[in-house]
Amino acid sequence: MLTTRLYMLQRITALVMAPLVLGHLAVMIYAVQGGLDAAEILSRTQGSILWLVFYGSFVAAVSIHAAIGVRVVAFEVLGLNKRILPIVAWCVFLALMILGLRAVYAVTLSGAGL
Amino acid sequence: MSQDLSVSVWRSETNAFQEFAVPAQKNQTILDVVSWIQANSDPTLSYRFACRVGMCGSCAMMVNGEPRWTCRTHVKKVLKSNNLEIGPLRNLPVVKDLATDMDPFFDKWVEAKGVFESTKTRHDDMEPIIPDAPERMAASAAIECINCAVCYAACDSVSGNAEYLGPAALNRAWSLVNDVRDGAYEERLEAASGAGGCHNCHSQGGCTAYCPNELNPSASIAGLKKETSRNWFGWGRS
Amino acid sequence: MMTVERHDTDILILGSGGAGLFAALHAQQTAPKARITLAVKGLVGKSGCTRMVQGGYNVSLGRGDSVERHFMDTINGGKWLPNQDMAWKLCKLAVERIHELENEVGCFFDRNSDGSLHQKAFAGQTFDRTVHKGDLTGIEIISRLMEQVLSRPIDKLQEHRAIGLIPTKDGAAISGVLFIDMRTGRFRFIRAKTVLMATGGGPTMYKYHTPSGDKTMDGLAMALRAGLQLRDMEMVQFHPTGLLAGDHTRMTGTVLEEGLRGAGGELHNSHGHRFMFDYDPKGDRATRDVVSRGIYAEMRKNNISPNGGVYISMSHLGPENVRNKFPGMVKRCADSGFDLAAGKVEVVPTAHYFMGGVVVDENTRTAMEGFYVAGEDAGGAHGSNRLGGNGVANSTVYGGVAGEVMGQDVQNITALRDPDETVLEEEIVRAMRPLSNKPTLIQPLRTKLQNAMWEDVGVMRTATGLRRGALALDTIDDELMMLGVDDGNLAFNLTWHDWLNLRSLTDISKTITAAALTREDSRGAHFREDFPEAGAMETSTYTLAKRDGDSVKITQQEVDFTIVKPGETLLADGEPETLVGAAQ
Amino acid sequence: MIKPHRNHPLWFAFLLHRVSGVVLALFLPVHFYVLALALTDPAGLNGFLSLTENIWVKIAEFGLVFLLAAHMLGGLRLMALEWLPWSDRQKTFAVTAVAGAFAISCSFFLSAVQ
Ligand SMILES: Cc1cc2nc3c(=O)[nH]c(=O)nc-3n(C[C@H](O)[C@H](O)[C@H](O)COP(=O)(O)OP(=O)(O)OC[C@H]3O[C@@H](n4cnc5c(N)ncnc54)[C@H](O)[C@@H]3O)c2cc1C
Ligand code: HEM
Ligand code: SF4
Ligand code: F3S
Ligand code: FES
Repeated sequence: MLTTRLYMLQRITALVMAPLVLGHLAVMIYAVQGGLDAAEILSRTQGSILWLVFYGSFVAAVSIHAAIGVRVVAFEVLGLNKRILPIVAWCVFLALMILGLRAVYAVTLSGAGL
Repeated sequence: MSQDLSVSVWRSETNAFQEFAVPAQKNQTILDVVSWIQANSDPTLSYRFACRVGMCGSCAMMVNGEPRWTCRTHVKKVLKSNNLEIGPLRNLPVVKDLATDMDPFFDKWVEAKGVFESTKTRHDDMEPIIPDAPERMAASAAIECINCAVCYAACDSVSGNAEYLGPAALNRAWSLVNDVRDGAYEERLEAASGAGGCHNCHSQGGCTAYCPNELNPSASIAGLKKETSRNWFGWGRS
Repeated sequence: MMTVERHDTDILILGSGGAGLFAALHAQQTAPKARITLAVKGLVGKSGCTRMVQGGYNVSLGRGDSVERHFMDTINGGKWLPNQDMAWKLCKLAVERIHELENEVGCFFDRNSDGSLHQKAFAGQTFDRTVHKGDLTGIEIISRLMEQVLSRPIDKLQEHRAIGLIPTKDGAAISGVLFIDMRTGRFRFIRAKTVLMATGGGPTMYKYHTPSGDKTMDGLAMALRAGLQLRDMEMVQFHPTGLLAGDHTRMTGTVLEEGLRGAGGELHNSHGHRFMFDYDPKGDRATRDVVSRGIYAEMRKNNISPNGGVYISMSHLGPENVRNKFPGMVKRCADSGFDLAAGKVEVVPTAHYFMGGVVVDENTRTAMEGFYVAGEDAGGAHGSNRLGGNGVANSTVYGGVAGEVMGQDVQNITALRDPDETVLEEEIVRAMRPLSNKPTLIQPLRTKLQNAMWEDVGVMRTATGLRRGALALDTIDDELMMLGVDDGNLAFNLTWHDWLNLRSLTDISKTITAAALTREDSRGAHFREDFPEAGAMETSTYTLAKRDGDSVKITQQEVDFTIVKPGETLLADGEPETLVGAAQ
Repeated sequence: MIKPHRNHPLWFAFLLHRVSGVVLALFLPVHFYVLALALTDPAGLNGFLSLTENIWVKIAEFGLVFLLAAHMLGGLRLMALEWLPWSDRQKTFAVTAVAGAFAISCSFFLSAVQ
């Protein structure tokens, strides 16, 4: 099932995410004070290369990380056939990657007119 | 003594638990309860034991849903409002009633390269080994395993993943990784990195919680994960 | 008639204790092309007594010790009855075997701080020579051997119980072995060019006994039926301190280790009196047989604990200290509800080891061509008493020898031999006997046998008692033939096997009793109250037992002192008699 | 319900990590989708964000933040025990991770409701 390669990938992406998640959580705790507002979020993020890199790397890492994780759970809990597993993993990866990058694009680049 | 114990025992013929009343005794183990039933109540009941003192590891069963060596589990310790439920060990095929087929467990032991590869012969001197050298202590910590498969039954990674080598086999492999006399370091790491290898352990800790010999297979597997990770980066032996 | 599945192999090994596993390993190394089959009553490596070895493994590794000294201790311990060639080979090859166990098999023996093997003291020896792994030496030896065997091309037949040795028509050679596949309840006959019997004896016909439950003298009973000679059959070793926890628990009879007394543990009777000094100046630290008899004498005087034994008390040494020194024993007692560290625990002498066995030469060959015996099934190496630590040395040394000898012999045997089909048929009928009787409980008769042997053929013997025992055994035999087992489902039918166990045990009990009656002196483990003297060593004899129609004939054979005569020694002039304690 | 052999802290830590991982994997695409609204339908995003005024939505978010924090701390715990020298205080570790997750999500919740 899990070989060293997948295991390492999952661990490395987890390590990449850890500071990002912490940062994200800190921002969230700060941001939700007094309610959420789209304009407020966008004013912070849009046009910022920093946030682009921040959320971009999160999306990349989480797509890999979750794809591997879901693959394991699908195998161990749902007992999915080993031939279907790579398909499941790739689907999760691509879905997260596409949706994620689109979101990052939306909140960081789209309004900046780039 | 006072009240009879009410004991439900798994029967493979009916695929169900069967009730027995067993006289309670002062010094009584779960194995004694099972033996009493076979000797006095139902001569067709099948189970397995050999040493009766916790050395051979052939008597393990599920007792009230928990894996245990039965010859050294005192009834007092596990009795719940006078009830006992005794079934065959989890995660292994059942031969009959309470006896399981332990072959998959031992096949995996061999698959994990849980076997010493010699570098010397019977005609050579023995390797001088300082008893409190760190490698020796690490190898020693994992060695007193009686291959009872209690840990194997406690592990849900084993239940979910038929390939997974399981805690006991990996624990043995780890002991050998630390054994300075052994000559199969690379092969063993490879065996521990394969599709059923150490990375399939999710650190559930049941192995360590239930090992009747107080071994820590969970720590041994963590050791293998670390060693294989180092190896993956090409950092060499720790 | 029942159908019999038939198979062929080249080398067939019965039993997976130290002897069986070593034989498999060496046979595979000597004859890699041969088909090797390992057939066991339990699971491979998980049955038998080698696994239960606590104390350790005797071997002389220099530093003042020598093979000669080990040999002299073995001969003295066996009271001049051992087959000296076997004892010599045991002591000599133990050295190579321990190196093999450590270097090739991977055993993990305890070390001294300088990195060399640690050797501890064991009673009855003039040098501290017992190699060990904590107090779980057997688990280490068997687990490592098991791994080696499991990872080699050796066929295994687990839960296959050997029930009959099947000779050729002329009876001169072995054809194969008849088994019950316990998991299915079917018969299986396996022809083999060579067969090793290593089923490990095991005196489990006594009320209190230490060996594992799978050992019930099947091997010796089969050998007796096959017409082979057995020797030293009266020699049953009792361990003085078996746990006594009542008749209803299998824990009763299991060993509380000898080290407890060595460390200062005291034996008390029900009045709190430390009685061993009444019997021997060494008190609690006297040898196994002396202490066993001391306890037995107290039991006769009725100075007994609630379950009918005496007490071992450790608490005066400080509970914490005891817990640190004997963690395994303390935990084991605690698991069965006793506090060894701070309280006192009931103990009783318990049948531990069987010195008697099949007559073999020092290459494990028997009188039957193609048939070999090693380990506790083989007689001769220990004579009238076995040194603690010589049991596992014996099984591993001679198991290995058997593997090599069979590996060589098998290359000169071109064809499998055909069985005597009538014997095969008879053995099947014999095994199926209880299936046509009305089902009954089996256990009460086993209890009866165990009580009879304990009372009359046990620690202390008299002619009257032995005769009474013999009579009891006859009735037990008759009753056994009337007991029945339901033949509805023979798969994993333990009750059927209980009956078969009882049958083997009764056969061998009769032989023990007959031999004990013949031996009118007291040697080693055999103690006759009516003949308390050991007799002259120079004219020592040993007993031989052989089937004679439906009964057993016992004869006496003079010991051939091939290496050393009584009064002589192999130790060099001026070498001290004992080196124990010399270092302190 | 919980089988007896699972009734110990490390197994619950495993369960929490697995459940949180899977729930996050399910939630993340939704989260990305909502953020991407900034690009396609800014009003929709704001409409959604105003939903967060609802106390039930707040509680659900609290849950998500809790799961994210718990998963992360749990993951860090795993990597620590796999790669750092083994410590016997694994159970304490597991409990600390959960407590940490609670602390983070509570501060999130508090700042959200005030
Ligand atoms: C509690 C205990 C402690 C001991 N401590 C020591 C010690 O410290 N030092 C020492 O030197 N010795 C010790 N001994 C003695 C030693 O263990 C034995 O003498 C020795 O190991 C016997 O080895 P074996 O291979 O002949 O038989 P075993 O190891 O007993 O193996 C017998 C094998 O034969 C199988 N078998 C039995 N019947 C059949 C059948 N009908 N068909 C097929 N297979 C069968 C069994 O299942 C088993 O696999 C101890 C013994 C006991 C019981
Ligand atoms: C936020 C997005 C995240 C998602 C969607 C996610 C998802 C998952 C999933 C589904 C698993 C599989 C669970 C299992 O095998 O039992 C998993 C495992 C894991 N996750 Fe995450 N994770 C995320 C973030 C993180 C972070 C931030 C970390 C650590 C810092 C982390 C560390 C781990 C680790 C170490 C595993 C392996 C667990 C195991 O093998 O049992 N994850 N993750
Ligand atoms: S590690 Fe413990 S539980 Fe597992 S097989 Fe060994 S002794 Fe049994
Ligand atoms: S229970 Fe199983 S998941 Fe790992 S820590 Fe033990 S092997
Ligand atoms: S019977 Fe041997 S461990 Fe229980």
